[in-house]
Amino acid sequence: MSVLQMREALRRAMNEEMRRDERVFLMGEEVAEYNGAYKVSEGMLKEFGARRVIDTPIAENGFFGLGVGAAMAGIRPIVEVMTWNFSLVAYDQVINNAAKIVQMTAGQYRCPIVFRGPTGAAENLGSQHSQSLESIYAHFPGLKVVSVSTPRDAVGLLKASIRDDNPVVFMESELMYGLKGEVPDEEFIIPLGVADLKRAGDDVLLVTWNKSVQTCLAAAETLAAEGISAAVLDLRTIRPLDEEALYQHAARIGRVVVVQEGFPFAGVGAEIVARVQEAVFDSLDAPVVRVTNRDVNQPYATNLEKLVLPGPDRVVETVRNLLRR
Amino acid sequence: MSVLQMREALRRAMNEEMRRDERVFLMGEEVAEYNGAYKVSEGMLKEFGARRVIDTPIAENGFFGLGVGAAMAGIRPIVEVMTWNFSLVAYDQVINNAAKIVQMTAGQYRCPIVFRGPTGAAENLGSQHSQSLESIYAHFPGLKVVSVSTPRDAVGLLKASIRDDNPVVFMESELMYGLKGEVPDEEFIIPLGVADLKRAGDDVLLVTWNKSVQTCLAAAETLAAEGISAAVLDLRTIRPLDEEALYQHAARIGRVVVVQEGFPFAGVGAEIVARVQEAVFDSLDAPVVRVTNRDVNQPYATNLEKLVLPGPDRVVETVRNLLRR
Amino acid sequence: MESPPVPGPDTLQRWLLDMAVIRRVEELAQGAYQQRKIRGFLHLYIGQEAVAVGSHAALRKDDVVVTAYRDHGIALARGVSARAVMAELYGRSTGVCKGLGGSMHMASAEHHIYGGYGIVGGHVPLGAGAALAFQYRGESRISLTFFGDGASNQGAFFEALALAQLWKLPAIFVCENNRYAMGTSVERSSYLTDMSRRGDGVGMVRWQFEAYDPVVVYENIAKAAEHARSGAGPVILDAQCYRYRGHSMSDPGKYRSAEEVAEYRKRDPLLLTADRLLAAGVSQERIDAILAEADAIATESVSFADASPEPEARELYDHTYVEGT
Amino acid sequence: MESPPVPGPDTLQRWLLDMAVIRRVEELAQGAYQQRKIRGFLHLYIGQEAVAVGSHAALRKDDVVVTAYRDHGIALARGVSARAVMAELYGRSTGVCKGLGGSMHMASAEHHIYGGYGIVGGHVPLGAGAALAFQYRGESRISLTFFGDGASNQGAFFEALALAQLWKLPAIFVCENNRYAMGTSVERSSYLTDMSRRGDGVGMVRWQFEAYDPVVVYENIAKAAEHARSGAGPVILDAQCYRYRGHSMSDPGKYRSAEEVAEYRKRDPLLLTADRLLAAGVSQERIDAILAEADAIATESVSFADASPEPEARELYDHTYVEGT
Ligand SMILES: Cc1ncc(C[n+]2csc(CCOP(=O)(O)OP(=O)(O)O)c2C)c(N)n1
Ligand SMILES: Cc1ncc(C[n+]2csc(CCOP(=O)(O)OP(=O)(O)O)c2C)c(N)n1
Ligand SMILES: [Mg+2]
Ligand SMILES: [Mg+2]
Repeated sequence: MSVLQMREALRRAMNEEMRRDERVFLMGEEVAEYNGAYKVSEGMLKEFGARRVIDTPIAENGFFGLGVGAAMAGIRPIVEVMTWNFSLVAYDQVINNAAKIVQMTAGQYRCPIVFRGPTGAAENLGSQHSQSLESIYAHFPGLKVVSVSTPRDAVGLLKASIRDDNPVVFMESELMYGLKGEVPDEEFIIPLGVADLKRAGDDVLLVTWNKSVQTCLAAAETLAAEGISAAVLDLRTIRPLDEEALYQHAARIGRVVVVQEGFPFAGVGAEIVARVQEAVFDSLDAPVVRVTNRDVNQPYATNLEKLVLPGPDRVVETVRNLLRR
Repeated sequence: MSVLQMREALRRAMNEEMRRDERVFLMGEEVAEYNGAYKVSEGMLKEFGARRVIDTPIAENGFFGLGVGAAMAGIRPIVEVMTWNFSLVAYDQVINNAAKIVQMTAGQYRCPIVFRGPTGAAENLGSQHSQSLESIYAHFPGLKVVSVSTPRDAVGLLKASIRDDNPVVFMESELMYGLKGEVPDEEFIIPLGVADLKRAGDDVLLVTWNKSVQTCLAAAETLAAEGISAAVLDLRTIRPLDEEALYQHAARIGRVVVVQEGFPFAGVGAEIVARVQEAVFDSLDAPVVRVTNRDVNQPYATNLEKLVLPGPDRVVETVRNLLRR
Repeated sequence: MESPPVPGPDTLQRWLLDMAVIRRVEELAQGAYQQRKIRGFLHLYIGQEAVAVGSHAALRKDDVVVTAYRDHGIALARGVSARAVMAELYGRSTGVCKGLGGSMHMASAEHHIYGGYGIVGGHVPLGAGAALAFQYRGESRISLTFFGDGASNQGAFFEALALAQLWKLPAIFVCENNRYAMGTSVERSSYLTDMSRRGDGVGMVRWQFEAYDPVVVYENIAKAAEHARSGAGPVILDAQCYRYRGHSMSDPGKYRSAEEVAEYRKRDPLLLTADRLLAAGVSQERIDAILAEADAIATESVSFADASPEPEARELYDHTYVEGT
Repeated sequence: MESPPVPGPDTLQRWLLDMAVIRRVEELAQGAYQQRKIRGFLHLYIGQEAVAVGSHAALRKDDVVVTAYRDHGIALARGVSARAVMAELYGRSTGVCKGLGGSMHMASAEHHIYGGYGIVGGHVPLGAGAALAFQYRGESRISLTFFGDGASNQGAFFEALALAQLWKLPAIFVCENNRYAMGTSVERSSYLTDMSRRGDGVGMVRWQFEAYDPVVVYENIAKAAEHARSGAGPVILDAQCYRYRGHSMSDPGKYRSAEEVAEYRKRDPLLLTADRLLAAGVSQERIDAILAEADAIATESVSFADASPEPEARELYDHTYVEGT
């Protein structure tokens, strides 16, 4: 075991895969000479050289698309997007090309590419820079969507994503790059599509992913002090979804809260609610509820920003209300 | 009353608003000299001239953005997108600019613009041309999202959208442009945010919008023959949502099916399910279920395409199963 | 650079056959469309055959070709059988993409054709991406990306040019400038009408040429290919051509005069090639025999398609994701 | 076109004051950032002041200006008070956008500033859109859009150029070419480093100039403005400038040498202007007094911001949608 920061964990995954497979390479803005806007790729230029660690101009639609074409030609790009907010200019390439290559060509071509970068609000970055965007990617068949919460998961899931022959949208968090956690020293892979119970519990199931795992763990602590036992299920992979784990815990516990940083309307949270209530309706003691961002654009001012995001307090409050039903 | 085709209804709304308000104009690909790819804007160039009916090059990101800038400067663009599939290249302009202008400027600027065009599968157009995309727009606060199902609604809702000071995403359907329906001759507006009960019923509530309203009405006929009384609620406006109507009918009837053409995962349908089960949990006799596209990219071949889309048969089948619970 | 060798009569006869097959296949496809045996959009290439055939002759077998939805001619020229093209148009399991792609998405891994894309301009980065892969692996392959005059206004196209030039990718970009984007003439969609001049904005080698005669096309593409293959960087060309049919089957073509079409028909690629053959002493009988052979191939492709089975339902689910890594 | 009149000593003194206010406000903002009173991203304009002030002098009051996130200088030059800028940076209700926008989104309707945008290149179409509105209404106003060397690779930028040129919009596009996009030098992000040459790809009038001296900036922008205002079409300029500070507060600036920065400091806009004043017989005392006045204004803005209240919670919900039509 070693203790790694999240950024080190992500880097380790990329380094291991690039050492292992000559076809894997990294491209994105500032990934090479600058060592990464958030220092995820620190040292990689030095090890792998400019051929395999490529600085791009600010042309996401272009280099996302080049990545798709390169993947079709048999090399395996990891495309770093500085934050997912900037991916909206390249959305067409992900949705209309990457996600559909296999289907349109009836499997003649495949598109093994990982698009990775941070999602969600950092702090005081305003409305254009603070969005959680997994929902608008997970909507589309043909993509896999991964969202990580710990350094260990980051290593195992990023390695699995790089080895996957499908396009993978991989979501990190600016605020978690410095998060430390234990990571096994030996090589390991965490398969996509397997959720992880980050905390066991019996009274309420908190379903979440990415940064909100921390939020839920904090809320669970508070609730524990009040005698409420909350389980925290980290989905880890949003598409494909680990339905088995989800329904099993939901059915056993009977009360479910989905905690999602991001806009509520037609979000991943809504999908979880819809599926859980359908799958385990008769086991539910209460409706499945969500804690999400307020349905507004993110303001800059600190006091307002805090009101928008789904923090531990709102989770605790929601659980209390749910148990009072 | 006159009987109008959907395309005529949309045209009437634009004509009336352009006659009434000199600031309103239309731009898009082939809207002027070609009279519209689907002939929605037929004759408008003739009446209003090239200054107010503007053919654009194939540069959606550019002209969507020009529309936003023009709206900020006080004119009121109607931007036709040939189909919503093509809007993904312009997604950033809608999400990061149009939806956020009011908030970022604290109300100093507004963005009165309508983006309109057809959504959903037509026939045999394959995966890049057959997507229903309301879910990835409705996700974002700052936008209003309208989706029409009849010529009458098209007139009233498009006029309301053009008069609205917020950016409106307005969704039509290639397969409905020839659909005929009665429209009052006198001028009228249908306010955004008001759902419409297209058919009354007591045993099951079908919640839907756009082309699937026809699907549900057909399914309701079949069900009626079996003695099952299905209500059909046409949301008409997806954002803002008419929660009052939705919950009232859902609570009264107790069994709800959401019918959505489009991908299921984190779709508008999931949002409806999530809200309904939360709002009227104790009145539900069964889980709220969805009938949507199969979770795959749209194939070209006719036999496969039919398997993907949510037709009346699948709605009928779903209702039967639900009532059997 | 030296001029490539002028093709002899044998080669020219093969080219005539190839062009005639394209034309006959499309003429028969048009008939099948009118019988509703082919559905969806059908964009005919008739008139532009010299571009496909002349370009193919200038490429190596393993060079990659990417194009938009007007792709039948490119697929046939590159070696996809008339059967596989026609069956794809019919939506049959024997089609080049098993009936999943249809008219707009003719990909063939065997022939290094990436497709067949429906989002205007969205495929241009893919061509550059293939070139990136060739450069990465140190191969001497190049990519050739076709696009339209209309596509020359799309951001994806511009970004791909900028990246290709910056990285000196072995790519050629060929604008099939057929003077119209649907109903919009190139003069109405762009201030500059020689689309190779887009290259001036990024410093790319560029030129324009008349692309009615396959020999001229061959010479120009060969020069560009040699430049790109040598490592000197990409080239952008404007190939002046003309489509005789409407944009798609639903286009009445009111935006241009019968005289204009007739004028261009004087430069018909088949005619010009037949003239060359006659001048080289090949008999009219031989030419007629070639045309008859083309007709036989095309006619047989229709019977083949007609007799082919529809794709099986499992093809629906088999191509959303690929298995394995 | 004739050259605009050379500004006299009074004008130059005002410009020096304006530039000095920009610099002092930003220096103090930097201090406040280090104290964590200002949060989020802070992109300083220091070194580029001549561009903002010289441009402003060449514009009319009601011309529209749009820029990216490096916007404090533009806002101040255009007449937004130091108080309103500083308070915005502090996230206070007295800020120019009530604390909702922050550093990156300084819009002021009163001063015809559209903002302040955070998606690189995404604001360029907005500037062209304002020009479209002016043309639509037959006004003699123009728009000026600033963008960076890095932004010159974005599709939105290219598309806006193509549309502006096609429609001969009264718009000028000014690349503030400060030689870096974050850590990437312009040589590493683009084959052409004179970004006005992007105009060659669409046939736009263009030139490059050194933008260290506000008088030179004024002359060049005035010429371009006259051209655009006359109806002759848009202009694209490359304004060569330099930023002394890092990209944002978190940038250590390792990608360039101290010598390079020192070299550019010899062409400091404030220095060059002071030299001009001395040459025109204005005393050093007078110059010092101007700098002291700037310091007083900036210092007072900090007290003002510090004493200002945070925005109220209702501002969160008040600006998602505007009321009325
Ligand atoms: C992004 C996008 N916008 C609009 C369309 C609709 N559309 C399909 S083809 C076409 C015209 C394209 O013209 P051009 O690039 O010249 O190619 P050509 O049809 O002449 O081969 C348009 C507008 C589309 N498919 N994609
Ligand atoms: C579409 C997009 N991609 C990436 C970023 C991250 N980013 C912010 S500023 C910047 C550099 C921009 O450089 P330039 O355009 O030269 O402007 P400057 O910072 O020099 O003023 C980058 C890459 C972004 N904000 N938007
Ligand atoms: Mg064309
Ligand atoms: Mg710069």
